[in-house]
Amino acid sequence: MDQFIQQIINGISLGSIYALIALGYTMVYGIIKLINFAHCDVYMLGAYIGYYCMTFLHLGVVPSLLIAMILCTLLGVLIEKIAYKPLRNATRIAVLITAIGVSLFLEYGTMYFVSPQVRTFPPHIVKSMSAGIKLGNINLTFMQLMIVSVTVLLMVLLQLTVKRTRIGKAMRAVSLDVDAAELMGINVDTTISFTFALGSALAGAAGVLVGLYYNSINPLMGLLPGLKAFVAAVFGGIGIIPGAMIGGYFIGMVETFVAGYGYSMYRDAVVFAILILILIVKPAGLLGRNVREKV
Amino acid sequence: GSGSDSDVIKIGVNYELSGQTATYGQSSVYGIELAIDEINEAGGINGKKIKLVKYDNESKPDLALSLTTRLMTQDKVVAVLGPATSGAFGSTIPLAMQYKIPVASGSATADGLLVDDNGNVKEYAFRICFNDSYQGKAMANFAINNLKKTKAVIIKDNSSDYGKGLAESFKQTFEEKGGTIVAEEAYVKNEVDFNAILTGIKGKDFDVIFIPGYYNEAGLIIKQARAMDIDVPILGADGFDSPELVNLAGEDALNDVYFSNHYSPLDESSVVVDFIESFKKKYNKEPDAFSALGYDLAYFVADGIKRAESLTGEAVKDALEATKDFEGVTGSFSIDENHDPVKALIIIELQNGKQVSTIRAGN
Amino acid sequence: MKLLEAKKLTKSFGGLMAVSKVNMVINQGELVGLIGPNGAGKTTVFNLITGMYAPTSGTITLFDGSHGKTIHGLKPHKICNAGIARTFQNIRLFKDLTVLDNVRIAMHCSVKYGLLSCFLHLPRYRRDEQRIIDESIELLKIFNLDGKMDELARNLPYGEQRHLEIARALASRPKLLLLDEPAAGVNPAETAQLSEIIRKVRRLFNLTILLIEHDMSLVMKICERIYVLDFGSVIASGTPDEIKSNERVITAYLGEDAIDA
Amino acid sequence: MVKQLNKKALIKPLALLVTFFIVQLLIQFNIINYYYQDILATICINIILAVSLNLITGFTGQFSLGHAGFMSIGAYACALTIQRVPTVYGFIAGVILGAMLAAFAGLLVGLPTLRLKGDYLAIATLGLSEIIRVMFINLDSITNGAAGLYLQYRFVNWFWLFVLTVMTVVLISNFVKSSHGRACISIREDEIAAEAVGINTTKYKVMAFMIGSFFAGVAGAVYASYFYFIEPNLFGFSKSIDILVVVVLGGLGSLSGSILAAAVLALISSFLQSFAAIRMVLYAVLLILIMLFRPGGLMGSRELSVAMLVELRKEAIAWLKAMPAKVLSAVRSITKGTGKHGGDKSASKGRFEG
Amino acid sequence: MLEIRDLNVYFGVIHALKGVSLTVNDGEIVTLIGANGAGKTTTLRTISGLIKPKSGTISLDGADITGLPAKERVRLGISHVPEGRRVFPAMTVLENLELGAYLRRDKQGIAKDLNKVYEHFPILYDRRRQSAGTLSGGEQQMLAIGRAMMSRPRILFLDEPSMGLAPLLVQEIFNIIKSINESGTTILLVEQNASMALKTADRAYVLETGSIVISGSGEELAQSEDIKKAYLGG
Ligand SMILES: Nc1ncnc2c1ncn2[C@@H]1O[C@H](COP(=O)(O)OP(=O)(O)OP(=O)(O)O)[C@@H](O)[C@H]1O
Ligand SMILES: Nc1ncnc2c1ncn2[C@@H]1O[C@H](COP(=O)(O)OP(=O)(O)OP(=O)(O)O)[C@@H](O)[C@H]1O
Ligand SMILES: [Mg+2]
Ligand SMILES: [Mg+2]
Repeated sequence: MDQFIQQIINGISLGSIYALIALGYTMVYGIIKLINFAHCDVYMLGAYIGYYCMTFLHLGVVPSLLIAMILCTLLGVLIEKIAYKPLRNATRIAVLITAIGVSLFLEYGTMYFVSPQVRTFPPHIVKSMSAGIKLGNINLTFMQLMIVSVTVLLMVLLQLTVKRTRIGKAMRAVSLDVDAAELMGINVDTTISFTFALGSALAGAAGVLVGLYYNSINPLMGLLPGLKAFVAAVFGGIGIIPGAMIGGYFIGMVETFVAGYGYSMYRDAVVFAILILILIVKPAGLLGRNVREKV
Repeated sequence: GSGSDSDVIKIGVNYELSGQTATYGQSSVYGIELAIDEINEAGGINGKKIKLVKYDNESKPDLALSLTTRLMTQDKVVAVLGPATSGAFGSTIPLAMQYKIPVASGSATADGLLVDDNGNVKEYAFRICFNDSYQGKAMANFAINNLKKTKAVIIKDNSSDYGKGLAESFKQTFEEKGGTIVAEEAYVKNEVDFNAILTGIKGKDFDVIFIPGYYNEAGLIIKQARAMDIDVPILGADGFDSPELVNLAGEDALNDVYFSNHYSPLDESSVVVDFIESFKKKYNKEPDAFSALGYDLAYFVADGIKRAESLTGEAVKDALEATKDFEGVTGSFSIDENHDPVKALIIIELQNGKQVSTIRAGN
Repeated sequence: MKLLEAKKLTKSFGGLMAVSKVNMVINQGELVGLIGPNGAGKTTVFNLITGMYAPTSGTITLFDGSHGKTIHGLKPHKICNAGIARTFQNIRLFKDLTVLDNVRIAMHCSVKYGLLSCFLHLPRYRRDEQRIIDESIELLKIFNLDGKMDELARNLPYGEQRHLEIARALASRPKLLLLDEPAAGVNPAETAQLSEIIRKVRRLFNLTILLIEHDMSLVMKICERIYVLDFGSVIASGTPDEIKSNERVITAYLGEDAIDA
Repeated sequence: MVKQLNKKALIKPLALLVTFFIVQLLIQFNIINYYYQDILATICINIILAVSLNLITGFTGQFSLGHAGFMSIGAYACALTIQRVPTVYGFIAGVILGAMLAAFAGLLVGLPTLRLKGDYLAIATLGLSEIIRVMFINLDSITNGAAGLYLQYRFVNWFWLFVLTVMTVVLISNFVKSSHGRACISIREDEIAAEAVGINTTKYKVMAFMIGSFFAGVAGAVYASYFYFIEPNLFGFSKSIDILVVVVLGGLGSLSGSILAAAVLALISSFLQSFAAIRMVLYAVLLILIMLFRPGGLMGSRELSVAMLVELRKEAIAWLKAMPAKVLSAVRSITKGTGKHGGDKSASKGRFEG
Repeated sequence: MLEIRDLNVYFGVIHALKGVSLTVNDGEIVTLIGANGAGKTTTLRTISGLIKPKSGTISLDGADITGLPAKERVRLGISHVPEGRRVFPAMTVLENLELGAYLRRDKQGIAKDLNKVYEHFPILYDRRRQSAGTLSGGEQQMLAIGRAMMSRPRILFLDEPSMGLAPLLVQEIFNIIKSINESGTTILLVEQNASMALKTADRAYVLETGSIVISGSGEELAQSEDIKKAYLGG
């Protein structure tokens, strides 16, 4: 029983990480239908920014987190302006390839400057963050609690932003029809930039948190969770904010239970197999509605 | 081909500078470049400077192969160093045989890499690292004989041949000697969360963990295991050798950790001390096993070239084959008939993140 | 002779009854109109007949001589191959393909060569392809589109796009053609031209036609019989003259002064 | 008339034959040296991969992120066959077996997943190729797991590269020019309309997947035999992405585009080797620039033809003339942030979309 | 109020508008008729800023707005019911209407206008929670007009508002157009249904392959034999 509860805790904290990244994917996808491959690299850069703040500027966790979020926001907007905006009228797949280009650029640009070696955070910070509670055999760290609560909080905030606020309404309008949105007086460019800013800020925060949690960052650290998070976003119904979260938790849970009960070698295969089975039943993801276009 | 006309000697460097295994490639190249600088500063080989021709194979074996062709046929190098991983290195060996130019790796550990299906040695391929079964066997023996442990859990790097090879030989020896493998778990490179696996094995009855893999992940596994109060001894191989291990795992977690290695920084021999010092000076950080092996690899090949009768691939091969008692950072070794190094293996014990003792081990 | 019969055809979306218990018969060779207010369920009837939706209940039968085959719930391509083709209320051409390709694609079901001929371009392939091109051009000639064979469909003026869509529908050699508002967005002069074309293809291909249209000048002129839908149900059917004077139709749909057209 | 036709029909085979012998000669005289031969092999394999993926993604419009998975089936089947029968016949049998198995996998994948659309399909294909990869890692006794398989002999030479590449291109090009190919294209253009004009969209999607996978299997087989070594991790997500990049860069729906892009990318990659440290950064920048300036890919959806070359020349001259202004306006649009590039923004939108 | 001078628009090599000039005075209903492909839609899209003209000027109340982006023109009181309706398909009817009032902040005024829209088109009230994409063609047309009304425009562009509407509603639509106009909104109307359009409009322009060929009062043109032949179907 203890073991079971512990695995649930493991699954939730792993799932939160996927969810946190998936939220950013889903936001950007929601508005311009782009799988923003560079998202997971913004996440990686967030982690590095946090690392440098703590290691060389000797800043605390919170200021580092804020700085990382701000810089990532700028970076996200910059990426959108330089690489995606000129392609507003191009096919989706063309933008996708550009996104892959941006992703490679960030990965290898970073690798050039900081080398591919892993980095670790200053020990005193890591130590202070890894304190936790022990209930018999069950471990729960503050970091885990923090990541879960940050994820849920951000999900709720984002959902409220999109559903309730003016800018959220504008985001949805832009995602459906750019021209018509403009005719409503919506500033399309600002709206898209805002979405990127939001998504990138999330990625930045996730980078620092996850980097600290595991205490290991490297220039390719975004690849694996990025892929999983992307899968999570699609699984939940891409473009749907609660979907990203549910998808993230789902994948985290499945991975944890498959690995925890002796099938770690088949973990990814099982995750994908379940995913495909579910997609066959629900072709637009868990929360997506499969509306057949009206003709 | 040869580069004997000019006053430089060209050596090819074909490493993973980008892609999944870029860490290994870059670390190796640090060591290589340090060694070559030293050699050139000391006047080169027989008055000729060494020039490295360096390419990035992106961690792709097919690219490694075509770059080897390029190095051998276009750049006319006398020998090629690398790649770091067995797969990529193995794919370049047929070319070495074809063009009669030696290839050498410091870290391609897969068993049987240097012999063909009929058991004949592939003449133009060399390595200066242990093969997997050597280390796997040593650690299994160590667990049973020295630590007196009989129930092991293996957590292996399932994305590398290194992890697979070590796990296999460890398992075989361990079981032969009467131990049992309680569970065999797997992870892939760059993974960071091992809580699920560890929680899963926690309920089992075992008294030692073997982690065939590299420090990137091993460090985190150790950290997460200790945080979960799994305090059985943890064993590993030379993949653990990096100053990063202690940073990743944290000092508190690194207790009862043992891993096989080529050398120990505790070693007071001047080769080791000088190497660490000049490495730190040049790169401002501590070397890891790949760097040390890269450093030795460059010296090993340079030494062969120096002794070779001419600057042809064939002569260099002959000279390398004849290497005896080469004094390197990673120990002194001779090349055996299978082109593997014959060198001693030591087992390093970590307590509180420090290396406290080294144990010489043979098989 | 019956060609198509719908019995108690019903389709609901959630709580909304878009089509409810519609009975409808279309005879061989007829030109039947389907009219009704916006949202009455006309397009939905088309979607049910062509397999875009499966009916909630009710049946649709397609007759071949005296032999009837139920077709509701079949996939659209099966229904098309059974002899029913349609156009769409919102034009759905293959916009980035040429005019000729649009028609050639629809000739697909008459292709006789197999995969081997297609991979190796055997003589049989060549013969059949030539036939397809010839027939397509013939068809385009009827619509005066043969001169624009190599234009991309998206570059055609709107009226011609409507024409091309009809041509494409005809390419699958249907027995029954369903036209969904072919005159929408077309000016009166061109509408007149359109009614000529509809008559002509009907004669040439021995077609039966079911037509949705809000332009009464077209409907009343060319339809032989008309069904009127309102809120998903048939509220009237009969000849144009009967419909024109039907009180219920006038209040629900036509309005007092629209009949002079 | 008949004679003329025959003449025209003869030009292509003749050109191919001449190409073959010229390259053969160049190889014989070592003008195309060993290194260039390796690049040639890479190009040929990439052409087969790109052309076959183009059929699925470019022509049929099905977004697949799992092409490497099908490739790996071909590679393993061929490698295992060659290990048992190390002769050229073994190789031929391996290619055929690999291709068939890959096509069969394509069928298995296709049937259940093709009702998925767009990115959902992409994820499903990605997942399947990952499942295949994990299987290869864990089927240790057959595949030797993560350590991979080594081959001692290479049976692929210029002859085989040429034959298999040309075969792939010709067969797929013939396919897309047939009624079946047009059916696939119509699915890409408008699935609903395609159904409505009588096309069994499911059947053609599965067919495209099977044919595409078949040739991916061929590519895998050639790969295994040329490069001596295969391991499961070669055929991961990033390989699928690499193939997709070739296809999009060449132009979705343009076979000659795929061929061109495969060659261009290989040459760029080999050229960039001189900048080992920053080559990937440069590569990324180039990729972005190409997409920014030619969002439709090098060829758009057109095919290379003589007429086009003439046009291209004109276009190139005009383009070069317009270049300074274009760069300027691009820079300006980035810095100033006006989203418009003249003309109608919704050019690609339908007239009545409501 | 609105003055267009010598507008030229190109799509690649196609010269779609060849020096179009027209004026709309305050409070007028002006209609623009012409054959398919004449350039009517292009004219409207250019004025509302969705297309950039190659040359020519557009001025509103004497101020040049040629270079202004579309969203700014909305601020100045231009509202456009585009061809093809362009409702936001995945949003509900109500959300679509609310978006029409995106730039407004007066909650009460918005609520009042919403009621007005529902009065004009009761069916929209019934469907207010349905997603706009599943509305019938005619319902979408009503929604598009309603949405434009929600911005309380000073000048409203309507691109073929009667298209796809039932005859009863066609009459109704023109009545609604009149009543919108009477409540103070200037209207520029593009129509295929020339007879109704000319009946409703104060003034009319006829566009032929990108150029204005005739202009005059609505009645005048409705009487003209040429117009009858070409656009009124007989
Ligand atoms: N897929 C769907 N989901 C929900 N409601 C739908 C769907 N399709 C149609 N409806 C509703 O069904 C009713 C009938 O729609 P339909 O398109 O058949 O009308 P119509 O008679 O063709 O009208 P119009 O003349 O305006 O085109 C409408 O109220 C519409 O909102
Ligand atoms: N995005 C575009 N790209 C290329 N050509 C276009 C584009 N939009 C319109 N055209 C062309 O410009 C001309 C004018 O088109 P426009 O849509 O303005 O005509 P219209 O008068 O509104 O016709 P309709 O009555 O069919 O709506 C047509 O020849 C059309 O083909
Ligand atoms: Mg309808
Ligand atoms: Mg128009």
